[in-house]
Amino acid sequence: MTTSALSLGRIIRLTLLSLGAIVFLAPYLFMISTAGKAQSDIFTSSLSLIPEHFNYVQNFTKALSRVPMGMLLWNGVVVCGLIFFFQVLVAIPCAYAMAKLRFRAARMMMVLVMLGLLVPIHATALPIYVAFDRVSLLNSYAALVAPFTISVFAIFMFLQFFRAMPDDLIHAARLDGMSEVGIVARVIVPNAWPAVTAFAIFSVVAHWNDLFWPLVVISKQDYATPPLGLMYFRAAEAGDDYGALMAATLTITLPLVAVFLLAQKRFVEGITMTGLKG
Amino acid sequence: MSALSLRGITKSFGGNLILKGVSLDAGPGEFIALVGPSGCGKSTLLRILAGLDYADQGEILIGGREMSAVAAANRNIAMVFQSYALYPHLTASENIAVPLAMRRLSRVQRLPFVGSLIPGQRAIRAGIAHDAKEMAKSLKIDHLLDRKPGQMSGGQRQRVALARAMVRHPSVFLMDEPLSNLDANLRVHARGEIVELHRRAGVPTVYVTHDQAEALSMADRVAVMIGGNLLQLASPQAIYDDPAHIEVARFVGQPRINLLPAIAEAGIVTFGGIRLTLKNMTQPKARVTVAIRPEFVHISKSRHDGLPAHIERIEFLGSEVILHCRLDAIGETVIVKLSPAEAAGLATGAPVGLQLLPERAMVFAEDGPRLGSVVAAADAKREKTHG
Amino acid sequence: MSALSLRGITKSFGGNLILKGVSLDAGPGEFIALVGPSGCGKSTLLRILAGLDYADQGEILIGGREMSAVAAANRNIAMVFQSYALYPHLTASENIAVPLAMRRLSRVQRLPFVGSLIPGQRAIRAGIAHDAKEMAKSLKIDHLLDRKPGQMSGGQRQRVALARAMVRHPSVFLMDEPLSNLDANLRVHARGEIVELHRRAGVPTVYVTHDQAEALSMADRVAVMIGGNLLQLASPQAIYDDPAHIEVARFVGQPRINLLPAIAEAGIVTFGGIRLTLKNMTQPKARVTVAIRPEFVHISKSRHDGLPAHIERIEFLGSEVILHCRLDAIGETVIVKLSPAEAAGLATGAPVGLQLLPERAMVFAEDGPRLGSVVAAADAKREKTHG
Amino acid sequence: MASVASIAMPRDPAVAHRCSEARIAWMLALPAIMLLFFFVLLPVVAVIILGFTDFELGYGQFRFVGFENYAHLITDRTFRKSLWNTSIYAAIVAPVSIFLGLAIAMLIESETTARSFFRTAYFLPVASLIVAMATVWQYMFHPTIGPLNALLSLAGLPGPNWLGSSGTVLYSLSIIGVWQSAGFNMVLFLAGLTAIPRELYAAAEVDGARSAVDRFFLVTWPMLGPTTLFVVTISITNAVKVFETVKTLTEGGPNKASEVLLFTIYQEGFVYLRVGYASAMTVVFLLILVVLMFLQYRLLDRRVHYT
Amino acid sequence: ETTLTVHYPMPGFFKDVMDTISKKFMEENPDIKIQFASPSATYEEGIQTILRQAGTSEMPDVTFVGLNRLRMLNERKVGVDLSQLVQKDGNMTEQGFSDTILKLAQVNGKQVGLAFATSNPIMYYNADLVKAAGGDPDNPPKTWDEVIALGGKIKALGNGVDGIDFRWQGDDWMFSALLFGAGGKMLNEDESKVAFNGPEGQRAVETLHRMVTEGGMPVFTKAAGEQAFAAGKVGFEFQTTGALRNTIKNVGSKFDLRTAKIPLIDPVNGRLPTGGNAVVILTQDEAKQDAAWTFAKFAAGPYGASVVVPGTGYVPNNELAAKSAEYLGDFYKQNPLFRAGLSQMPVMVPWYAFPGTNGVKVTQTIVDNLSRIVDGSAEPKDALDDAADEVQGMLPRS
Ligand SMILES: Nc1ncnc2c1ncn2[C@@H]1O[C@H](COP(=O)(O)OP(=O)(O)OP(=O)(O)O)[C@@H](O)[C@H]1O
Ligand SMILES: Nc1ncnc2c1ncn2[C@@H]1O[C@H](COP(=O)(O)OP(=O)(O)OP(=O)(O)O)[C@@H](O)[C@H]1O
Ligand SMILES: O=P(O)(O)OC[C@H](O)CO
Ligand SMILES: [Mg+2]
Ligand SMILES: [Mg+2]
Repeated sequence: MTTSALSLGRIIRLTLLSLGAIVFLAPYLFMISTAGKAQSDIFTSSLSLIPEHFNYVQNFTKALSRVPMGMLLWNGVVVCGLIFFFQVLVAIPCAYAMAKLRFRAARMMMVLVMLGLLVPIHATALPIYVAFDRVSLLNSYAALVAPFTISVFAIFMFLQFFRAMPDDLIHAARLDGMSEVGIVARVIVPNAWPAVTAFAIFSVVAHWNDLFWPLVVISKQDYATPPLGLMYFRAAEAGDDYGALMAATLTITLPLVAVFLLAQKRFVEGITMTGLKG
Repeated sequence: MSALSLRGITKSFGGNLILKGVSLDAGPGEFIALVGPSGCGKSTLLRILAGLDYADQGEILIGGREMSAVAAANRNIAMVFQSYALYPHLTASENIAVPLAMRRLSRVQRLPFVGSLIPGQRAIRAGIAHDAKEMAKSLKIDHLLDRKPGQMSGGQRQRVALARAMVRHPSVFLMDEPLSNLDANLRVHARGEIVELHRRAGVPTVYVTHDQAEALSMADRVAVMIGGNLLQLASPQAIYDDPAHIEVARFVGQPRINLLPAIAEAGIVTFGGIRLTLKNMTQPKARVTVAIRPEFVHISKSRHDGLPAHIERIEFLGSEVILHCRLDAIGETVIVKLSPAEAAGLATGAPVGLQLLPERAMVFAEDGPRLGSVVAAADAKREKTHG
Repeated sequence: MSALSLRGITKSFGGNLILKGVSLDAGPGEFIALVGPSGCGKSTLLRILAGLDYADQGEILIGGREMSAVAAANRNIAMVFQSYALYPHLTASENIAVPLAMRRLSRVQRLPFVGSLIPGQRAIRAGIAHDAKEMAKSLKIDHLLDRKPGQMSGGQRQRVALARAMVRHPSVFLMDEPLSNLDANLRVHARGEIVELHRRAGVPTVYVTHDQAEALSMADRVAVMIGGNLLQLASPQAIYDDPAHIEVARFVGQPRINLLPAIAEAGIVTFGGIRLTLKNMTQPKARVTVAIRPEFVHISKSRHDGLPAHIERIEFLGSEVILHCRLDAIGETVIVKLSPAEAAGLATGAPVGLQLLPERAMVFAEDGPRLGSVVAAADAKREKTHG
Repeated sequence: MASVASIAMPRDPAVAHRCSEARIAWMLALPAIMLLFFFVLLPVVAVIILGFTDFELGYGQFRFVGFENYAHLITDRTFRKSLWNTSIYAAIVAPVSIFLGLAIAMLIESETTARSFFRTAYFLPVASLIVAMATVWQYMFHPTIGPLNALLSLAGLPGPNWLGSSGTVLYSLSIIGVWQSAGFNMVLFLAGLTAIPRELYAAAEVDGARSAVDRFFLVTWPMLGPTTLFVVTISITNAVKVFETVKTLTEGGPNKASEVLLFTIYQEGFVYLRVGYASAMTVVFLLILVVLMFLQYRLLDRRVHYT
Repeated sequence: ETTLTVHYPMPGFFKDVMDTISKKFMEENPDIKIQFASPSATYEEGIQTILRQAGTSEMPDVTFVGLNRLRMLNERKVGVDLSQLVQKDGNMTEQGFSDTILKLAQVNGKQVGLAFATSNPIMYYNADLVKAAGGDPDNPPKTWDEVIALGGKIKALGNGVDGIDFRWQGDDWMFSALLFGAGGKMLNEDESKVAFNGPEGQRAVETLHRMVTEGGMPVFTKAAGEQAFAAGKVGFEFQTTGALRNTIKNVGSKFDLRTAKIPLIDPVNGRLPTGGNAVVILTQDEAKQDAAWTFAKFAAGPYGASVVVPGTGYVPNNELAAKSAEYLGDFYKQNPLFRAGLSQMPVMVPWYAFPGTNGVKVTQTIVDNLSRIVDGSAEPKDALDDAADEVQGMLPRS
C-alpha cells in the first residue's frame, strides 16, 4: 500500500488530480495574471497569461492606497475572530448537551437547528436590520458579529462529532469530579480540535467573504470589511479597474489561503479517539 | 452497618430486563469480585453504583447514606473502565493527576493561565505530580509518563487507567476488568499491587473480572451473576467447593466441572451405573444433575477399574494435562485433570476406567439449585456394560 | 517442502527494529502458536504474512511460491484480526458472508443494485447465506445473525470475526488472539471448534495468543517470540519442560517459573545453600540462574525439611493453591503450587521447608541461554542459616 | 424553560437524576437557544407576519392584506420561473458537487505526494470572494474573447454564449456552483475518510476484495454514511440558496432564464421594495426547504449507519 | 463646525471625483466637514440603502440618486424639497443652474435634487474595424440604417468580430434612447396609459431587431459587450457617455477609438434621455440642511462639473462650467472624444420615471421583453405588445 514507485494506477490518479487542479485553479491563474496587467492590456482578443508590461507594482499600490487595506484586513480579522469565537463558545455546550445528556427538548432543538440551517440571512435580514436600528447597533462590530454568533452549522457538525465520542470518557470525567461545564472545557473541547478546525475553515471563509450583511448594516467605512472595501474597484457600468480589483482580491484572499494551509494539516490528521479500546 | 449496599436494583434497556433485583452488601474494606458471563450486566451494575446510570428500582447506600440524589461527581467513587476511558489529549501523568487536581485545587486554581497566578497552587501541583509519579512507579509505567494514550500499547493504557483510579482516596473502588489486557506475568504483578492498595485504603471494592484465578485469589467474597440475578455471594472457597446453583458450578472452575444427567429417587441418585446416597433428600423421583470437578476424577489404565471410558482428546497445559474421556455407558464426556507425570503413557483412543470421588460429587435439581450433599457412594461399581 | 515459510523477516517502524530476522517453517496442516509479550511484534508478523504490510527484508513462501509480488487479496489467506475489524454497517451474517461473496460472486454480481439483476446470483447468495449460518451455529452465534457489531458484546463480536475467517477455504489461517474476549467456558468450546476446523482443512495455521493454555493445548509447535527474535520453536512439551532460553522459561508457565541467582564453577552450581552438578558444563566461574517450576517445589511444614522459608502469601485458585514463600537464606521468593488438600493447614507467616526437585531444575547463563542440564543434587542440604 | 426544574422532587431515583441532568442540559443549551430565538425564530416570525401585509420599504405604515400576497404568488410568472430554475440548478449542482467532492477526496486520500497542494488547489474556490471572482468568470465565459470559447474553437467547436443565452445561462451558473462547492464537500469527505479505521481495509483485502471498486462498496461508501448525509444536507440547502453568482453575473437574465428563488426574493424586497410580497415568497421558500429536508431525512437517515 | 455624511453610488466612476471635490470644498468651507458613507455599487443598491436607512440614525445627510429614481424618493417623501432653498437663493441662473438643468431633477414641479452628473447616450466606434469594413472613420454613419449596414460588414470580417453592441440590458434607458429618438413617449399625457407601443415604439424595437439580424449584434451581457469592445472585437458600441473615461483606459492603444452622436430615428423630433444622478439632501436638521445646500451647489456647480466631466465622460450639467475657459473651455478642444455628448445636450430630455410603486419593476419588464427580441425568441411587435400589456397592469389604478 505504500508503494512509492509510479504504478499505472498512480499515474492515472496523478494525471486526474493535476488536470482537475488546473481546471479549479484556472480562474486564479487569470486573476494573478490580470493583477499584473495594465488596464488596456486586460481585454484583448489574444489569450495571454503573462502580462505585456508588468504592472504588479502599480496595481498593488493602487489596491493598497486607494482603500485603507490595513484597516479593512484588521476589521476582517476582528469580525471573523469574534464570530468564530462566539460560534464555538455557544455551539459546543449546546451540541454536547444534545449529544450526551438526556433532556426532553433535544428533539425540539434538533428541529430548530435544522430550521436554522435552512434560513438564509437574506430572508431575515430586514427584521434583524430594523431591530438593530431600534437598539442603535448599526455600524458597529456588534452588528457585524451578533447575527452569526449562533451557527446552526456548527451545532450540527459538533453534534455529529460528539456522538462518536464514547460515553465512558465522559463518565470517567464525572467520576474524576468534573462538573458538566468542566467536562465541556477540559474533555470535550481539547478533543474536538479536528472538528473545531474544520469548522473554523468554513466559518472564517464564509464571513471573511460575506458581502451581503456588511452591506446592510455598515455605512461607515471604519467598520468596512474586505469585500466592502473591494466595492471601490467595482461599479455596475462600464470599465472597472480590473487590474487593481484583482490585486486587491489577491491581497484579501491570501490570508485565507494561509489560514487554510495552517489548519488543514491539523484537521485532516484525523479524528481518532485513541484513549480507548477497540 | 455495611459500607456499601445495594437493595433490589433492577434495570432494563428498552424492554429487556438486564438486572433483576440485585442486592449486595459489602463491609468496610471488603473486596468483592463480580463474575459472570459476558453480557450479564456486570458493567451495568457498576455504572449504576457509580451514579453514571440510574436504576429503575432499588436503592444504593454508601456508608449508610442514600445515594440516589447524589451526582456521580460527588459520590467520591473511583472506577477503572473496561474501555480505559483515558483522556486522549492528556499525557499519562496528566491523566493520573486529573482526579487529584479536581479535588486538591480550588475552582480558581484550576483555571488555565489565571490559575497559575494564584498563590499556593504551585506547591499543590507539585504534590499532585509527585503522587501521580509514585503511583505510576508501582504499576511500572513511570517511563511512560510523558506519552499520550495513542502512543501506548493496550496493556500500558490499562495500567494508566488503573493508576488514575488508584491514586485517589475514594470511598468505594470499582474496577471493570482492569487487567484483561496484560500478559500473564504483568497481570500477576498488578494483582499484587491492587491487593496491596486495597489493604492500605480499606474501602469496599467491587472488582469485575472474567479471569477466575483473579476472582478466586483476590476477593474476600465472590459474587456470581448470571442472567441478571446474583446467584451466589460467598467466599472463594465456598463458591468453588460448595456452589449453590448449577450455573455457578458450571461457570466457576477451569477446566469446566463435569455435569452428568441422573435420576434421583428417595435419596438415591443413579447415573451411568453409579448410585449415590444423598443427605436431606426427600423429594420424589426426579431428573437431577450430578457435578464433579475434573480434579476429583481419577483415571486408571484398566477400563475395569471404575467406569469404562475412552480417551477422546488430550490437552497439554504445561503443568497439567486435561483428558477428555467419553463414558462408554452413557456417551457423556468427562474431563479429567492430571499432572503430566500421571498422564504419561496415555494416548487418544485408549480405553480407561474412571473413578469419580463420590464425596466430591454434587447434585443439582433440574432447575438449578443444589440438592443436599452426597453422603456416600451407594454403589460405585457399574451395573451393566454396553457393547 | 514446507507449506509456509518465512526467511529472515525484518521490519522496523520509524527507526525501531521490531522484527529482527524471523525465520519460521510450517508443514502442511501444521498448527503453530505464536506467543510473546505484548508489543513484541506478533501482530506485525501476521500482517506481513498476510500482505497487509511489507517486510524490510526477508521472504515469504506459501506452498513454495514467493509472495512478495502478490497482493493481500490474492494470497487466499484467512485472518482473524486482534481488533476484530468487523464491518460495522453489516449484520453478523453479512459480515461472515463477505469473503464468500467475494469469491463466489462475479465482479458484476457483487455490485449493489445492478448485481441483483444478474441471473444466477440469487442461488449463489442463498448458498452463501447457508454456509454462513452453519458456521455461526458451530460458534453459537446463530441467534445474533441479524445484529450489527455495535449491538453485540465484545465476546460475540470476536466470534463473528472468527466465523468470518473460518467459513473460507484458505491456504493459510492466521489468527490474532481470536478468543481473548470470551469467558472461560466459551473459550474452551471455541478452541475445540478451531482445532476441529484446522484438522478438516489441513492448512498451516499461525495462531497468536497470550493465553498459554491455548498455546500449549492447541499447537503442534509453539513459537516464542521475545524482543523481535524467535527464541524457540518447538513442541509444547519441549517449550514447557525444556526451554532453550531463560526468557522462554520465564514467559511460559503459570504461575511463573522460580528463578534463583546462583554461581556456577566447574560444573557445580551453588545457590542458597544448594549445590547442583551440571552435565556438559565446562566454563569457568560465572553467575547463572537456576530455574524451577512451582510444581516441582515440595513443601514441608517443618522448616528443617529442605530450605527454610516463610509463607508470604497464599492464593486460592479453586483447584489449586499458590504459595509465595520467602527463602530465609537469600531473601528470594519461591512460588509453590499445591492442591487444596496439600495446602490445608498452611497459613501466612508460617515457617516451612522447601524441597526443590533437583532433576527438574534448569540452569541458564547470565545472558539467557540454557546451560546443559542438571544431573544431580550435589548437596541439597543447606550450608548455613541466617538469623 | 425553567418550569422543568420547578417540578417537585419526585421519589423515583431515576426520575430525579434525569431532572438534574435535564437542568444542566438546558443550562448548556440556553445561550444557543436564546440566540436561535433572537436571530432565527423571531425574524422568521416577523417575516411570516410581514407576508400578510403590503409593507413597502420607504413607506411608514402598512395594512394587513390576508392571503392576497399568496394568491398573487400563484399567478406570478417570475416566481414560477425562478422556482423551476432553482430546482434545475440544485438538481445539477448538488449531485455533481457531492460526487466530485467525493472523487477528489478519495484520489487525494490515496495519493502520497503533493497532498496539501491538491487539497489547497481544490479548496481555493471555497475561499474565494465571489464579488471578485464574478469578474473572472465573466471573462472566462466571454462568448468571443473568453478562454473557454477560445479553447473550444481550437478544437473546432462553436462556443456557446455561456452567460448571454437563455438556453445556457443556468448551466454556466451551475458550473460555477460546482466549482465553488466541490472543494467544500471534498474537505468534509476527507475528514470522513480519515475516520475510517485502516483495519477495515485490511480486513477487506484479506476477505478477497481485490479491486478498488469492491473495497469502495464494502468499506468506504457505507462508512462514509454520516458524512454523506451531512454533505447532502449542506449541498442541497446551499444549492437552493444560490444568490451571489446570479446577482453579480446575470441579474436573473436574460429574460429571467437565470432567475432563482433567493434572487427573486431579493429583487422583490430590496429592489422593487415590496417587502410584504417578498416575505410571502420567503415563507414559501422556507416551506419548500423544510419539506425537502424532512423528506431527505425520512429517506436517508435510517439507511445511514452510525458507528 | 458641521459634519456632513455623504453617500454616493458607483465608486468605480465617482470615487476620485468625490475625493477631489470634497477636498476642495473643505478648503473653501473650513467650517464644514465632509465624511463619506460606504458607497453603493450601483444606483439601485444606492437607493435601496437610502430607503432602508430612511428615518434611522444611519441615514446620510446627502446622497446622489439616479435621475430616474427621484420620483420614487418623492413618492416616499424621503429627502428635502429644495424648492424654497432655490427660491431663497434667487440667483440660481447666475450660478450656472439654468431652468433646463434644474428641471432635470424636478418631480411634479418639486425640486427633489440638483443634477450632479448628466449623460446622454453616444456612439463609440472602432475606427480600425470601420475602415477595414470599408467605412470612413472620419465620417461615421449618421442614421441607424448606415450603422446597421456597416455593422453587418464588420461582422462579415469574421475572426470573431461583431458589428454592434447596443446596451439594452440593465434598465430602460437605452430603450428610451431609441424611443425618444423616434419622437415617442413612454406613457400618455396624464400617465394613465402606455404609449411606448405606438408606431414610434415599433420603429424603435424594429431597429433593435435589425441590429441583431442585419447589424451583427450578438447577445451580450453588459460586461461582455464592454469587454469585447475594449478588446477590439466590436465595431460600434452604444451606451452612456459617462463610460467614456473608462473606455479610453480599457482600450488603451489597442485600436483607434472614436465617438460620435447616436443616430436618431426621427432626426427632427427625436430627443435623448438624460442619464446621471442628482445630489439629494436627506437631513432634517436645519443647520445641516444649510451646509448640505452649500455642498450640493458646489458639487453640482461649475467646479464640480469641471472635475466630473474629464474624470468620467459625463456632460457638464452647469452652463458656466461648459462655457467658461476657467473650467472646461479648453478641455473639449483638447479632447475631441468628449464632444459627442456635449453636442447632444440640446436634445436632452428627462429620463422618464414611471409613476407608482412599481416603477422599478416596469423597467425590468421592458428589459425582459427586449431580451426576447435580441435573442430572437419573439417577434419585435409581439414582445413590445407584451411589454405594454404587462406595464399597463403595473401602473397605478386611479
Ligand atoms: N445502552 C444500552 N442499550 C441497550 N442495551 C444495553 C445498553 N448497555 C448495555 N446493554 C445490554 O445490557 C446487557 C449487559 O451489558 P453489560 O455491559 O453490563 O454487560 P457485562 O456483564 O459488563 O458484559 P462484558 O463482560 O462483556 O463486559 C448486554 O446484553 C447489553 O447488550
Ligand atoms: N504503524 C506503526 N508505527 C509505529 N510503531 C508500530 C506500528 N505498528 C506497530 N508498532 C510497534 O511495533 C511493536 C509491535 O507491535 P505489534 O502490534 O506487532 O505487537 P504485538 O506483539 O501484536 O502486541 P500485542 O500482544 O499487544 O498485540 C509495538 O511496540 C508497536 O508499538
Ligand atoms: O450611467 P449613467 O449615469 O449615465 O446612466 C445611464 C443608465 O444607467 C444606463 O443604463
Ligand atoms: Mg462489561
Ligand atoms: Mg497484536
